[in-house]
Amino acid sequence: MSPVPALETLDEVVIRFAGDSGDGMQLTGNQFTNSSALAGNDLATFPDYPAEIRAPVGTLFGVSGFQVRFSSRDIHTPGDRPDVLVAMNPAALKTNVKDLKPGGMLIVNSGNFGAKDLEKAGYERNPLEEENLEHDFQLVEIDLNEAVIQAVAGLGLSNKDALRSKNLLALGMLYWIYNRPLDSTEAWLNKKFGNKEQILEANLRALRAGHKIAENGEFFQVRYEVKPAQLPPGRYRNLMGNAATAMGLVVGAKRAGLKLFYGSYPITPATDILHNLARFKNHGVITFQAEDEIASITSAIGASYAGRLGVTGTSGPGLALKTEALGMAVITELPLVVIDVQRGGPSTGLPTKTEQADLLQAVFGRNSEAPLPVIAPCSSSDCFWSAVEAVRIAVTYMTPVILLSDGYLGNGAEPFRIPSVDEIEPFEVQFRTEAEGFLPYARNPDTLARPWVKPGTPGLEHRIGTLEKSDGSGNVDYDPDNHEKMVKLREAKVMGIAAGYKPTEVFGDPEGDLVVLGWGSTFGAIRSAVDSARQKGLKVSQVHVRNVWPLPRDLGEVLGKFRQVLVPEMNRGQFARLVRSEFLVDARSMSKVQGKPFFSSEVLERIEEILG
Amino acid sequence: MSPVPALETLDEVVIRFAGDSGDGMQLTGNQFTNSSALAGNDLATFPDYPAEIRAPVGTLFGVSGFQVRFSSRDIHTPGDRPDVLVAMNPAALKTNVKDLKPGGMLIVNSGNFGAKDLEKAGYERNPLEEENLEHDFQLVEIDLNEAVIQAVAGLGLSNKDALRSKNLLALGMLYWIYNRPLDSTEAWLNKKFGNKEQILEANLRALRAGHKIAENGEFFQVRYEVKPAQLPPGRYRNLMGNAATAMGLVVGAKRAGLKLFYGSYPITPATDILHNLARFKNHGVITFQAEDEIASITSAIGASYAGRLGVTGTSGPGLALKTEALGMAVITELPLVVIDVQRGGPSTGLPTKTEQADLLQAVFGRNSEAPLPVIAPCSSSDCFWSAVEAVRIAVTYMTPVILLSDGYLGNGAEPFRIPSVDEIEPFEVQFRTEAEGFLPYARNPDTLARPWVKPGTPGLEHRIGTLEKSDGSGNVDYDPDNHEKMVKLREAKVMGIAAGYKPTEVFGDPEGDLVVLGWGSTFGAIRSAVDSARQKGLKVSQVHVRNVWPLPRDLGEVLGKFRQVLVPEMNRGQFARLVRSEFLVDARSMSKVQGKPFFSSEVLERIEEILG
Amino acid sequence: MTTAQAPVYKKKDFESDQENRWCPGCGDYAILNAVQQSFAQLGVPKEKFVIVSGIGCSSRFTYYMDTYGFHTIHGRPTAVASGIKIANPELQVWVVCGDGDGFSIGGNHMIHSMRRNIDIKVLVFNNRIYGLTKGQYSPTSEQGKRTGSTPYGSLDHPFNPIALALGAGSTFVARTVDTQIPHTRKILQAAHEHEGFAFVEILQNCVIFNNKAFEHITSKGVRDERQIDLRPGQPMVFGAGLERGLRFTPDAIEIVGASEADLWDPTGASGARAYRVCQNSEHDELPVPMGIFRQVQRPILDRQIHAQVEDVSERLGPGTLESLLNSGDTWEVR
Amino acid sequence: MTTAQAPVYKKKDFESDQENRWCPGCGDYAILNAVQQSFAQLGVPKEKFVIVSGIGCSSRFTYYMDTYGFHTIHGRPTAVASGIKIANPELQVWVVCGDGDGFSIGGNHMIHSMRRNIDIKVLVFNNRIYGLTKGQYSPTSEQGKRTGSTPYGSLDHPFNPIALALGAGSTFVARTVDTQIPHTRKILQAAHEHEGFAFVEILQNCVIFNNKAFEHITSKGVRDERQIDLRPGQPMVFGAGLERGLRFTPDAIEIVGASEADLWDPTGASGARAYRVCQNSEHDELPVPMGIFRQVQRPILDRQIHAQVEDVSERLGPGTLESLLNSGDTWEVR
Ligand SMILES: Cc1ncc(C[n+]2csc(CCOP(=O)(O)OP(=O)(O)O)c2C)c(N)n1
Ligand SMILES: Cc1ncc(C[n+]2csc(CCOP(=O)(O)OP(=O)(O)O)c2C)c(N)n1
Ligand code: SF4
Ligand code: SF4
Ligand SMILES: [Mg+2]
Ligand SMILES: [Mg+2]
Repeated sequence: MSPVPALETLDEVVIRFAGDSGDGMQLTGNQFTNSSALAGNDLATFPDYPAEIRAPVGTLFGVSGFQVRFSSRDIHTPGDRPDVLVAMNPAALKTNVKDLKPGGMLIVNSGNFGAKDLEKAGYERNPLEEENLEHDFQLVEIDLNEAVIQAVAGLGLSNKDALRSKNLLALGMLYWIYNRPLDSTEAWLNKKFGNKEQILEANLRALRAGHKIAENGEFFQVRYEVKPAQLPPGRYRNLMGNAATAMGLVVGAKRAGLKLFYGSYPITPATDILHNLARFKNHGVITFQAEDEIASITSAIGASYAGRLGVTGTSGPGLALKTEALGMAVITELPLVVIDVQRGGPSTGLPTKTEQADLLQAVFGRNSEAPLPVIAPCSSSDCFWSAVEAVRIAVTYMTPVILLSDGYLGNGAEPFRIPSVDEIEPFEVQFRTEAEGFLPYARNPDTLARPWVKPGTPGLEHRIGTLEKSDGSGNVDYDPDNHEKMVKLREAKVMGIAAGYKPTEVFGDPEGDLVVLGWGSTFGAIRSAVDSARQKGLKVSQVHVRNVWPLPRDLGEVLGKFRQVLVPEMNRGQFARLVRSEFLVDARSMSKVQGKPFFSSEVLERIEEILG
Repeated sequence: MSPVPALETLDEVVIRFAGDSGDGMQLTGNQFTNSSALAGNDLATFPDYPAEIRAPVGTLFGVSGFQVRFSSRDIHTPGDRPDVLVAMNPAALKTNVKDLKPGGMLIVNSGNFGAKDLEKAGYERNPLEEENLEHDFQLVEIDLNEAVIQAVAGLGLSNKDALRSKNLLALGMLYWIYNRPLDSTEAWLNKKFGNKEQILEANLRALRAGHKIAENGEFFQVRYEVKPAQLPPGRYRNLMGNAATAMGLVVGAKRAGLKLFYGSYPITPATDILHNLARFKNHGVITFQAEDEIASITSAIGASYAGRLGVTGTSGPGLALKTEALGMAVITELPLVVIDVQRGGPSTGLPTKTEQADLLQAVFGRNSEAPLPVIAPCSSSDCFWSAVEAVRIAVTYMTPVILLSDGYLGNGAEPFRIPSVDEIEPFEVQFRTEAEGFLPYARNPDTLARPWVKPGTPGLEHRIGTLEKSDGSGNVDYDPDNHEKMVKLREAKVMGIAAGYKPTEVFGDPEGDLVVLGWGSTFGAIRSAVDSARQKGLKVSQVHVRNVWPLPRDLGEVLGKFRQVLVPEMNRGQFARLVRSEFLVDARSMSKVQGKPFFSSEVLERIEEILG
Repeated sequence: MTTAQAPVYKKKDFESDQENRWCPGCGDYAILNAVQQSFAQLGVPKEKFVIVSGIGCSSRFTYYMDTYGFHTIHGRPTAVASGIKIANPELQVWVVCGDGDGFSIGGNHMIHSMRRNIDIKVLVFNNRIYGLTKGQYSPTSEQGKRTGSTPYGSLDHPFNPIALALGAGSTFVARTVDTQIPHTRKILQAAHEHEGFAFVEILQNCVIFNNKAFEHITSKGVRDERQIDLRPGQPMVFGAGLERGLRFTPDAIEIVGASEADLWDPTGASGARAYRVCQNSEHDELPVPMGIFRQVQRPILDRQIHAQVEDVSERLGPGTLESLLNSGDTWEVR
Repeated sequence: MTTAQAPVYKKKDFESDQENRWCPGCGDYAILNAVQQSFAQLGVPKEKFVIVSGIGCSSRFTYYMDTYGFHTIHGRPTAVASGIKIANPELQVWVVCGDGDGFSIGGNHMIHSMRRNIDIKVLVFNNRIYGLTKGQYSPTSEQGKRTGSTPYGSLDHPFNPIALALGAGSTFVARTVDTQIPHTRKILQAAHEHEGFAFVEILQNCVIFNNKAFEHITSKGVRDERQIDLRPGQPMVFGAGLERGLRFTPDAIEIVGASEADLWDPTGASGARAYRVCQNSEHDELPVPMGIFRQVQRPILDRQIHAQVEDVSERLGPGTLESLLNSGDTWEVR
């Protein structure tokens, strides 16, 4: 055994695990993330997997990646480029090495670099031998296959089965390098494979063997430490965006005094919300996997009509299918939350990639005038708070609400400070039960909401429907003036929601040369970029909008204090268009439509370009 | 018999027929329109019928109306207020009399003013006796019931059956008053009831009796004449907007060298297009009444893929259902024409009323970035030319196109000058048949269109689909840079269509105090209003946009020459929003959402208000 | 049939104050009548009823019933109703829709609610035409029909709604006729009593666009000969004096004397006989079956959903806000 | 079976150059194999084939066939295929989709193309799971299934796809198994030869999310006892040595010796026997039927549409641009 290695302290590290779809990279990344979380780091993750379930072994399109950034400071993105790349095969190396920081650590499983593996990845020569990897990076070649087979020898596993544990071996190594205990992963393995002793034992051995191999000093000479971050005090958990959304919905429903009905049809990357909610049965949650998106939303509308909180979730193509029914929720003025976890398009597009291009569909994509509010969370943990807010608005204003998440937020994770119950204001729903003076379309003077009545309430029998309704009575009414009045009332109700917003906050000075305006998941990249630019002395600030429709009323004025407005979006300028039309502000679009989030460096460069 | 009455010449007359849904008002109006057309008048019609098929007799909501304006001058709207109102019952009187011009002629069927009729219309007293109708209008009370029963006496018809012909009696009277021959209606009756002799005879007798009654001078002392209009020379026919659209589609297909496939699902007010096209089988037209809107559009896309011209038509709720499939047409870059005959909303809304509120749905209502061109006809006969244009753009650019008509255009009629075949430029499609060098997503450098290949062509077997495609080959491709490139290519192709537009025309001076900007069916009301305002010396001009997306490139500049921009629309400012966001021009919305078209007087008032 | 506590209603308790807008003579009036009469007799508090309809003439039904009602969008009433019933199984959820609404655009929701056996009752007013859009052929229209959209005659083969319902696994399948009000009431009662999904096809005359479409089997003169009422547990007999009957042979159905008629059993495991008898043509010699084709028990989805929620809650303990927020691995930052 | 002019192909003529992206061991590979082999034998010029698929693992099929192909959107392939076939009946249009694509979101288009009898061939790869979205239960999943969306077990009753197809009026209904390639080829051949709509359910193993779902009826050891191949005009026999058979009784099906077995006739007017036999449970004693349940002739919609166009054109004379523009009442302005 070699001498105890040095323990260097780092501010932060970005690791990317990359391997075959079957190599368990998502699991490995998640385990590493969890132990980093338990170690008190701030962190952010970015899983990136192919549309194929398990593409043929070794192919380029079958590569699955997971990036995690952990830090002793407050961070907002999973990092632009990794410091460490773990490449389990040539395909993973080929598709990922270009992102690795110069001089970064490159750990490759040399056991998978046979002629056939190389061919599948389209390498004519073995890059480990031929290319200057060693020169550009800290190259560490380890035959993980051999190592894992040795580690589990004696358990009676076939080689094929033994190789399944090689990801845990890699994980064990990284735990050693970054000075992490094995116990959280060991506990997890025990829970997961408790009744499959052989597999459990193999995995545990592989994990420990990795740790040992790293420790023995042949491959690694330095250990690193990333100190806990100074997060606001409290109890934390690591939370993926989709899980946060699911939790926020249930919490929102509880705060409204309602039970949740979730009607959904599976679709990437929104399905996890359904999976999460399906486990919450003991919270009174009902999940209904419908035959399609239309039945998902219409059953949810039915549930709301019956007095539950109807929610439906999907991604872009599904939202397109729900638009007709959204109009029904608008005209019947029933509460409803619709979640769209956006993905790459158009059409089926890039199902597993992220994008923000459903914004205008969300705001305008319905026949006729059918206004509704749209909320976009800005981080994985903000998915929780935005979901609560969406529920609050839906029940307070008796309106459908669209929650615009995206694949990057939904699949990414970060530490979530668990709020105490009191931190979440209750907004208990009062169902109408009083028959005296009841009018189905009478309005609350503050919110313009109509009363919500549970069918089954004696004496309040009434009919609602999708033909234009008479103001007050809600009866069918074709009168021209009534129609115009109702159109304006529905609009006034929705636009009135903006009256309740807090004043728009500016990060940085309230005036200057440039404001970078964002919405949704670009928050982190913009914040980091603006932060860096300000440290360089540039007069740039950030404004981030969570309530993307109706727009904050003071937004035009806030933006007007800056000479220029830049709007980075993962689409072709949709939010910029909204802001331009609403405030006649010359908001300029910075567009990226690559199925990938912005790097903060890209935003920073653009800021410098504009102000340089 | 009284002395031959005077024959006064008028510039124009607006007549409104109003009665029960079962009274045949649409038929009566159409007959009057046709004879006016044959007499060479310019004309415009506005049918207005209830959502009920045949509501109980005598009810207010069962009233059906038909307004026709015929003129010796060039006109653009069916007129704001009628000069003549024919009211077949108290309900028709009640719902329509407020629109009648002061001093106008009010013809009522006094035979239907019994106590029960009055009650159904909610009259407490008989308005013919109690109110000052006689003072405000030229009131003509005739018991049409009695008259028709007398007229058909001896034919062996029951009274109930006899009464069915009373609308023809009224028509006969009006023919006399406006000096029209009976022959076109007689010919039509002969054709329609050729094999039902008794009914034919009853109708003919009623028509002639009406003429006679008017002639005998008891009720009418004056006859009027409206001279033929100075229309551009040529052969004309009277054409409803929906019929014009249907014809335009077939003509467009023929000019492209294609056969038409129309996939549709019935929906008011678009169904007539299906009915029209279903009759054109001898033009090779196939109509397919699908199970829903989704099957309508997807079958049409299939037909286009197979080498026909796929077209689908619907109204707003149906367009909402087609949005997901529209994305498929965008990414597979197949030609397709989608017609939306807009109606009142949101949701089921006011199915038989008109509106222009699907504009933003048409332009933006799809998941992700899925750009496509949108064309809006400006009059019933322009539906023809816009349909031809939609077909041309679809096949030239290999793109879906949305044609945004509306209920007002679709149901309205006006004289249509029949073009000679040469006036319609051919744009013959060249299917790709050459295997050498074939790439499914190679692009025509001028249009950026990809090649169109008919399955069945030997040697060109290839696959297309809705996952992101590789530039050139069209294979599935998840590469980030390719994705961005394709997104931009699709956008460039669609935005490039604007390069082919003619320069934007201004009606009036090219600069001034105000420009009234319109699109779609508001054309006529705006034209009349601007014309009047200009005659009053106001510095106002009109710009009307037919290609509403992509917007004309010179539009910003053209609008910039005016101090103010006003945009009248039958929605809450959707086109104004587009123009604002695109050109940062302070376009102000003039909104009317009553399920009814603008009166030109309303637009004129607003112009005067702004400039006054 | 009302017990001491069950409310006693009159038909007019179920009449709303909305003016009826159907065409004079429309078959929908008779059905409305039958439903109002039946509901008054079911012993259910009226606030428990929810009528859910789609879009079409028939779907205006909702407005004329003084119960809770939801006039939804075209083709989706069974899906909306599924959400309502799952959200609150205490409600008595009845769907009313047309043949276009239920079988054309809404066909998928229809067959899925059948297979799921959600405890809703679905009345399809089959007039074999699209009424509200002014007369186009529907998926139940006979081939060759001339309509606005098929001026030269329709070419599509129609659905047999009974066969489709059987194929989709509906646990209750019945048919009746608008004007045969006592029969309709009997069927409505049976649908109500059935625990689970109930499908009732009601042949309905559209006087305007498809007048007398069913005359050949429903008019007074031919009705007794051309219809047979399938009554559970009763012999399959028909005719003015019920003097004739049907008997299944291995490969066909034959007409026999009443005494030789088979007993009708809609509860058999396979449903093959119901499938066989619903294929009787309207234009052959065999009478067209009305009544109850199928009536079987299967677990009811809405009940099962709630049972599962209760079961899980019992096992895991009822969830609280705290337990939800704090689930999973957590750590403390001070 | 190729004639002098018919093209002669090898399997590899139908293999595209696209790398296959299914999971190793997926049942889809075997089906691809069988289809490529079959197509090579059908005597159809390969440019006439169009494969239309929806979205799902199975729907990737399109990319692997060197024919024309259209990978559409989820649930709509039968509707797209209908448009293609009506637009050009010369094409051989084959739909490939999953149980989710075909029966969940796409159920309505499926049943409507069945009733219309459009001449397309529809292969549903039924793995009783949503593969591509990583394992949720589907409308064909057995009750009680634990999946991502049903951690406590699913509650929905599944469709019986064969019964549904019969109820919807499909003129050809068959079932086969991914790994039973010769049987699959036989069924594909029959589907091709059938004039009209053909529905083929293919039981398919998803190794990742629903591995061995059909083992109890398809594994080598039990296959002979648990399956019976319905062969038109042949006795209904099964067993390793075809030593046993099935016979219909008035109310049931019984197992008899091979010699007493009924002959299988999928062409009968009512389809009641097919309906009866498809109800055999996978968990009872009776064998599960494979093969051809139904095969009947009915007018074919795409052909009829073209015949009507021709017929009308003949009667009215072919329409020209001039005749179109000048139809109706016209007048001259000078
Ligand atoms: C999405 C959508 N598509 C089409 C329509 C138009 N529409 C209204 S009712 C109807 C069909 C009516 O037929 P049916 O369901 O048989 O009812 P009926 O009027 O005959 O009672 C149609 C096509 C609509 N309202 N919404
Ligand atoms: C409109 C829409 N909704 C949902 C999806 C997501 N989705 C893709 S495939 C699929 C189901 C896959 O199951 P199946 O059809 O059985 O095919 P398999 O993958 O099992 O072969 C779903 C729900 C989608 N692509 N589009
Ligand atoms: S159109 Fe037909 S179905 Fe509709 S209300 Fe009139 S008669 Fe009844
Ligand atoms: S997930 Fe299942 S169905 Fe999909 S490719 Fe893999 S094994 Fe096949
Ligand atoms: Mg109908
Ligand atoms: Mg499947």
